[in-house]
Amino acid sequence: MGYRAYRLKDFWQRRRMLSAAAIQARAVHERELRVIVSTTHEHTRTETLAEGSDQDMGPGQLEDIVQLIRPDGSRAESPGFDPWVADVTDDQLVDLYEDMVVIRRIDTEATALQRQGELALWAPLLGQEAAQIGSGRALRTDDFVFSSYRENGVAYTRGVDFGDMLKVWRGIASAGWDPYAIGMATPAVIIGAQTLHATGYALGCTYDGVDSVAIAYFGDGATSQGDVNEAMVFASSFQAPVVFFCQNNQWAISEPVGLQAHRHISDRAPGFGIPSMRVDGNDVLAVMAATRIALDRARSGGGPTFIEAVTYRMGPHTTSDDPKRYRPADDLEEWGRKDPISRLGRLLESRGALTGDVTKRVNDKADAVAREMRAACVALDKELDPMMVFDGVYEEPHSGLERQKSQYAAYLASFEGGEQ
Amino acid sequence: MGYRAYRLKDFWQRRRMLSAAAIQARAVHERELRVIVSTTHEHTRTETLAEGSDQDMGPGQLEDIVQLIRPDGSRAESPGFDPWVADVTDDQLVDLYEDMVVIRRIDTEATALQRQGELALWAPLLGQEAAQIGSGRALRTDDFVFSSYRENGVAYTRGVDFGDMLKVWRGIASAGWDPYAIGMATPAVIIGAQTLHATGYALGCTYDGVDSVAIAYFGDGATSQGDVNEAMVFASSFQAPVVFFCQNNQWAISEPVGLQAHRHISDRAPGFGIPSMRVDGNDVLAVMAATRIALDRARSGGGPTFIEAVTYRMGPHTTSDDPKRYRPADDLEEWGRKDPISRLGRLLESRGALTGDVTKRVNDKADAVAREMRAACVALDKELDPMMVFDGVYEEPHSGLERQKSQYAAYLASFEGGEQ
Amino acid sequence: MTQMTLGGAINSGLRHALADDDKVVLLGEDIGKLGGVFRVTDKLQEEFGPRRVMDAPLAEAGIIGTAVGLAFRGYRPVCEIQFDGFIYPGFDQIVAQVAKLHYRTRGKVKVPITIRVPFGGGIGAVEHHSESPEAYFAHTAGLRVISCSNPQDAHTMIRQAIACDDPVLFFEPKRRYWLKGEVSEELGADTLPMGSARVAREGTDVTLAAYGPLVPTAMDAAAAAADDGISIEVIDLRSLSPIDFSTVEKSVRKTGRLVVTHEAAQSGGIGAEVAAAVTERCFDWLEAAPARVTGFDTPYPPAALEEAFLPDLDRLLDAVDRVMGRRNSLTGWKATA
Amino acid sequence: MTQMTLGGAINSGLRHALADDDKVVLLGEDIGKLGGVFRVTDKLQEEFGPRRVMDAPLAEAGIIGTAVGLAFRGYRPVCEIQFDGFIYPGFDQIVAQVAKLHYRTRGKVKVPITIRVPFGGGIGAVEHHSESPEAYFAHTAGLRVISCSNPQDAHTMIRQAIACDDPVLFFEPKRRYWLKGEVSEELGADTLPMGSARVAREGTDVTLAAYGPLVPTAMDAAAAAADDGISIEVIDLRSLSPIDFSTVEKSVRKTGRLVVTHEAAQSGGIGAEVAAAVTERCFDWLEAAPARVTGFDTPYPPAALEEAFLPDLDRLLDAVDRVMGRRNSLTGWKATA
Ligand SMILES: Cc1ncc(C[n+]2csc(CCOP(=O)(O)OP(=O)(O)O)c2C)c(N)n1
Ligand SMILES: Cc1ncc(C[n+]2csc(CCOP(=O)(O)OP(=O)(O)O)c2C)c(N)n1
Ligand SMILES: [Mg+2]
Ligand SMILES: [Mg+2]
Repeated sequence: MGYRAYRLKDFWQRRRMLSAAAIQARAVHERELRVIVSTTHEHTRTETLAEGSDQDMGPGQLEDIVQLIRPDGSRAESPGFDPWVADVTDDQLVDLYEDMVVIRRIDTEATALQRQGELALWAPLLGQEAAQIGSGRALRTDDFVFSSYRENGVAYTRGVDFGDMLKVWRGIASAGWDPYAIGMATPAVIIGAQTLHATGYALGCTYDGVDSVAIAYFGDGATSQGDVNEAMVFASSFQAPVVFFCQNNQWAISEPVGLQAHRHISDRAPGFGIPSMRVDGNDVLAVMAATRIALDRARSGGGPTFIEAVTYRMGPHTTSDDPKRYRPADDLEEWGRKDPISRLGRLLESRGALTGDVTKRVNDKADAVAREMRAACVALDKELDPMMVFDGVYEEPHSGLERQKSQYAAYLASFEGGEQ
Repeated sequence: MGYRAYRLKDFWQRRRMLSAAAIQARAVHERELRVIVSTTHEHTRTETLAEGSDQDMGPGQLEDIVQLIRPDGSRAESPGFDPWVADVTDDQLVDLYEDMVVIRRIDTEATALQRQGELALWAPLLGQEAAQIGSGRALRTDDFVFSSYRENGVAYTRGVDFGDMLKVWRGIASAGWDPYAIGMATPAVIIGAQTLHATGYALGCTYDGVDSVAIAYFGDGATSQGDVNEAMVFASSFQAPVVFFCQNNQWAISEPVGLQAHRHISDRAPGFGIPSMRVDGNDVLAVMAATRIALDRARSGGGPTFIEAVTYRMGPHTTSDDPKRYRPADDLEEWGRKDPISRLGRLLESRGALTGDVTKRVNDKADAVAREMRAACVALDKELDPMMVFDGVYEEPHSGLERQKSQYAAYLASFEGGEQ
Repeated sequence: MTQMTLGGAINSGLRHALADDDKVVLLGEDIGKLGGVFRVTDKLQEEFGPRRVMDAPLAEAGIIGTAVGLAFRGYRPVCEIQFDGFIYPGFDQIVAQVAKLHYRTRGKVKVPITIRVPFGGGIGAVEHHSESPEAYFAHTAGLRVISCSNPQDAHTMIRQAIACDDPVLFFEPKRRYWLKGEVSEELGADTLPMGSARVAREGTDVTLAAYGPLVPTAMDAAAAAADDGISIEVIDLRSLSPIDFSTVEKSVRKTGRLVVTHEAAQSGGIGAEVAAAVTERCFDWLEAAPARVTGFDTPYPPAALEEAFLPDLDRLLDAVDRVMGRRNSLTGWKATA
Repeated sequence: MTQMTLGGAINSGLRHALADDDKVVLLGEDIGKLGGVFRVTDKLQEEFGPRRVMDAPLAEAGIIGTAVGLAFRGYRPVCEIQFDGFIYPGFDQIVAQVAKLHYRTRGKVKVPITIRVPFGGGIGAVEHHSESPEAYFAHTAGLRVISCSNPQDAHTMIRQAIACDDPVLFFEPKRRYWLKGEVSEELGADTLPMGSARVAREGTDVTLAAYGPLVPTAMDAAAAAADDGISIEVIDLRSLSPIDFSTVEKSVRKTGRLVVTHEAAQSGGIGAEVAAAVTERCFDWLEAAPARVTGFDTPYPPAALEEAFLPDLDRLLDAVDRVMGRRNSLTGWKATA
């Protein structure tokens, strides 16, 4: 017996006692994974790039990708992935469609609020709706999300309150929501840091004997950070039930993904002992299937999985950014044709599921959400009590800070009562 | 044209102007690399490990490895690697043998010096002689080494002065030698940090238009550090002429390599766009061939290469360590049979190249080196002038430090002249 | 003399440095086509090409560590850290390598690396975009730490930093990037050295020491105090390692009173060092304990609270009143801890 | 009461913590079978199993970041950093996450993480194995920073740190690991709180504030000074964030003189904060400027020079002479800068 097995001995013993049902399920997903793994093998053949070729094959390209809905709305078959979304009814597809329309509206509305001075900043997710909805909707409420700042679509699937969603962007909080209320940590601004948190949380789930899973969202740029790589090392070493979900939206602010990677981003994880999948991130069904596969592996003791969802950031990095300085004009056109919402719309249309009624219902919902969000936004205080600056630094009293607080209170009080 | 190609345009243009000879050489090594890359592909099939099997297949195992000299001293054939050492004569093999015998003696002598209180500490390289000599002897003097603390064998190949080699271990310097004198940076104690330095240095070589190469030595444990992964990202992104040379000696102090990795360590680099090789680190010829391949790729504009030399740390982590607390007893026996020196000895014997004369010459040389080293060691001051504590912090004067220095000089002076 | 913004003056300083020495290379996130998120490197890649002005992968340790390797090879890298709060992933490379390599090798290896850090608050940003980490670096032997407060210094000091054979952390007061002023691009023998403080305004009653973004605030305070009959001498420290204590000492021996201010948290901030060192040097001249006006010992708060956090005119004048022994907010205040 | 070494007392404190609360988990390099390079976790993995006492891959950011995730899930991780100089790769996770998560979420997420750091010099080690990085963390709001100087405190304080709902950096004076003393394993209502300083020896002439490895040195100095007729009050600060200034203040109001000592570099060290804050609080009581006896503003030197670098009995007594106005090494010394 190797030392690894020795070290994790009771860990495995517990695993072996998994119910027969789980083992059954596992057998299924292992078959699936073979499909995936061999896809991964194909990618390792693009070795030529590292050889210094200037062929136009890079981490942003779409070859060898898992796709269930083509840009034209037709359904592509994938024996490895189809079974994982076989249960998705047309009604459920409509729900996904609605989700995507709604978060696109959220995005538009928030951008408008920013332009109108109600928000200080916004990081649009335009173009990434399928990646966020397809994965977010695959989660259970007891799963836990660790995200970056752009995952407002995921937050929506977790049921976040709109006011809470906007607090950070309005500048009145460093984090808007209670992580435990919605099963989603407050977004990490430090690129990549959250991937380690997800790994630790996942390890805690194993220790607790529950089959909840942690999922870490991060960008293509983040994959260059040491933290993300260390997270893969730790997740693999501890076989933590974590899903690494990389939205490769092709840009890290102004830097194209080709600066971060010369190979598909999904090619990295297997070297860490983590199976990976590369899916069309603008295909909500493919994303959902991949996420379900990964979640199932994690729940049944299979350890971490890496998903690269290839998509495109159609907007600016944030409302402060000016992509005209760096983004080739025809990119938008090209990726506009791959739009996640219209392709699902076309599929639904072809199935007769997108009736006028449905369209109206969806649009009404989006309008309602936008109204609700705007109302929630302007209802949020813009000015806070200055003494709040001291709130929540520590859980237990800290004499140094107490003193500063007391002095500052005296300072504020000295303004009262006019000239002294 | 992709953005990457755009960004690096003049870089590639320069590359294309490489001499016909270099192109020729490159064609050769690309053929070699195909061999290697497909070896790597084989490894990706050990996916099962990440699935939670407790099979004894881990990053310390020797399957699928490049080997030119078998443990019994017989010569194994490898169409991919043989041409790279075809020029190595028996005399040169004897030189490599001598090198290994000498550095083993250095190791023994230094350990003895430590036991006798002449050195504070020593990090033995016992068992890793082939990995260090085979790679070190493949380098040109204008190449540059960035190493960790255990690479005394590599330092020997760079011609380091014995006194300089021992200064750190005697506690009289933070670094013993002048990096520019021997083309080797002073060892990094912070695990992994030097891999980034090698990457930056290599980039500088490219900028300078020279074909010198930087080589980074690090351990299996180091591969878990963010820095090492970021070095691969940067090296790949900038196509820096750097060789990543990992001595997988199976241990990071008390932690077995299986804790750091569930897959072969060499499997990681390809995901970063860096071709990798996995060689028997106890086989001096295989190590030399692999290093030459990597150096040649780097020199001719092929970018970074990763080498995993699988070996075993036969001694303690350092003279302060007690491996009995963690190392399985039979490991030493097993790896003793794979000893790098005796296997080369057997090969030489089988060719009649290890005559009594030669053996005597080699042993005499080792004795002489040991004597020289001991003499150099005890000749080094053990006590230094206290004022030296201030030397070399800055290149230009720093008023704050000058003041402390002046005050400390006054303090020291206050002891002179007896009672005040 | 040309009218420039503070950010523009750094841009022009970088351009000079790139033109003067082809060993100077710039490395950072988004510094190429985008010209940096604050446009401080605007057009430099276009002018000097992608080798001299390199967009780096998104990893700060990678940026600093690569710069160390370039320095080994004789280059003079200038790294941009996009925002103060993103310097920490590179902290190990800065503290363990950049700061120590010269000492480690007894000067055999020179480390002429400049690390540019837009720092400080007041721009209404989200978390990690408004921090003041300078004290960490000033406490780290082997580094030099400087900060500019006006376009002329910004221009001069970035060029001095790059020309310096030691590693320099260059803290740029981001909320003053748009501050305008006349800039001379001639550096001469009479140019103030990088390590020197500057008396920004002479005065006789109180010495007010500031650096970076708070120098303009300190100048405002001095103007306001003058109306009140109090004469403040404002010192722009400029260098935080070393600190030019002879200039501060001279001032305090004249005024007998010191107020020091910064945005960073109070405990263990630069103000502690200034207060301690000035007390050591000027104990017999001091009329009152040196006072510190700083950010609180809290993380940087959300934007809506930053006004409370940041030292401002009123808080400075309150401290001036304190050291003058005039009625102030702590008059009658009772310590609880 | 049992006789224990300081290291053994931490080991026993960890054992109590593991036994008392199954949410406590240990995470670090070589802490399992090896029991840590200083054997502080000796036998704990054997007793509590490899899930409670986890050998981690070799990556400090990974260790701290994983601990943050475990804390999110309700665990109380205790991380070991093998040596002081290896904490920097984890600096970002400590400063940007561990320190700020509670504030960021206004207390929704608790971060009861303890980070154990063997620190300081005097053991003849190679580079990066003798550093004193505590000031970086004391300057970081959101963290608590403590250090022990004797077996009883070592035992008590590690348990208090783990029980504390805030993140705690626990600095262990590695050269005192073998110091022996009586240890009671009963923690009661009268146990000194974690944040309190302790008067280690009473005195009337000079207050000498120290922490961690230099407390025994300070005690020696007090004994030697007593022979000379000088009465030193030694304060073991124990906590560096917060610093228990009311205890220090009380002492200085009595003695009128302060010497503060640490191994870390002087500029921006804990001593600067202590000197500045004590001056603020006790200006009218001070007979002399507070004096600092510290490591120099250099990287930690090679072992053969560490005696010069480290504060010792003579340097402490020299500073005592200085604050007492007696002849000392700086009598007649002329500043050049
Ligand atoms: C450690 C760190 N460095 C730099 C930044 C500045 N920054 C914010 S977003 C960003 C780009 C991130 O790109 P990516 O990971 O692809 O995510 P995306 O924005 O595309 O969603 C950068 C560099 C940061 N937030 N954290
Ligand atoms: C950043 C950092 N963390 C921890 C250490 C302590 N340490 C020194 S050597 C070592 C193990 C290194 O293992 P490996 O990389 O395999 O190299 P080897 O010792 O086997 O040559 C550790 C943990 C260190 N030097 N630097
Ligand atoms: Mg992106
Ligand atoms: Mg090793």
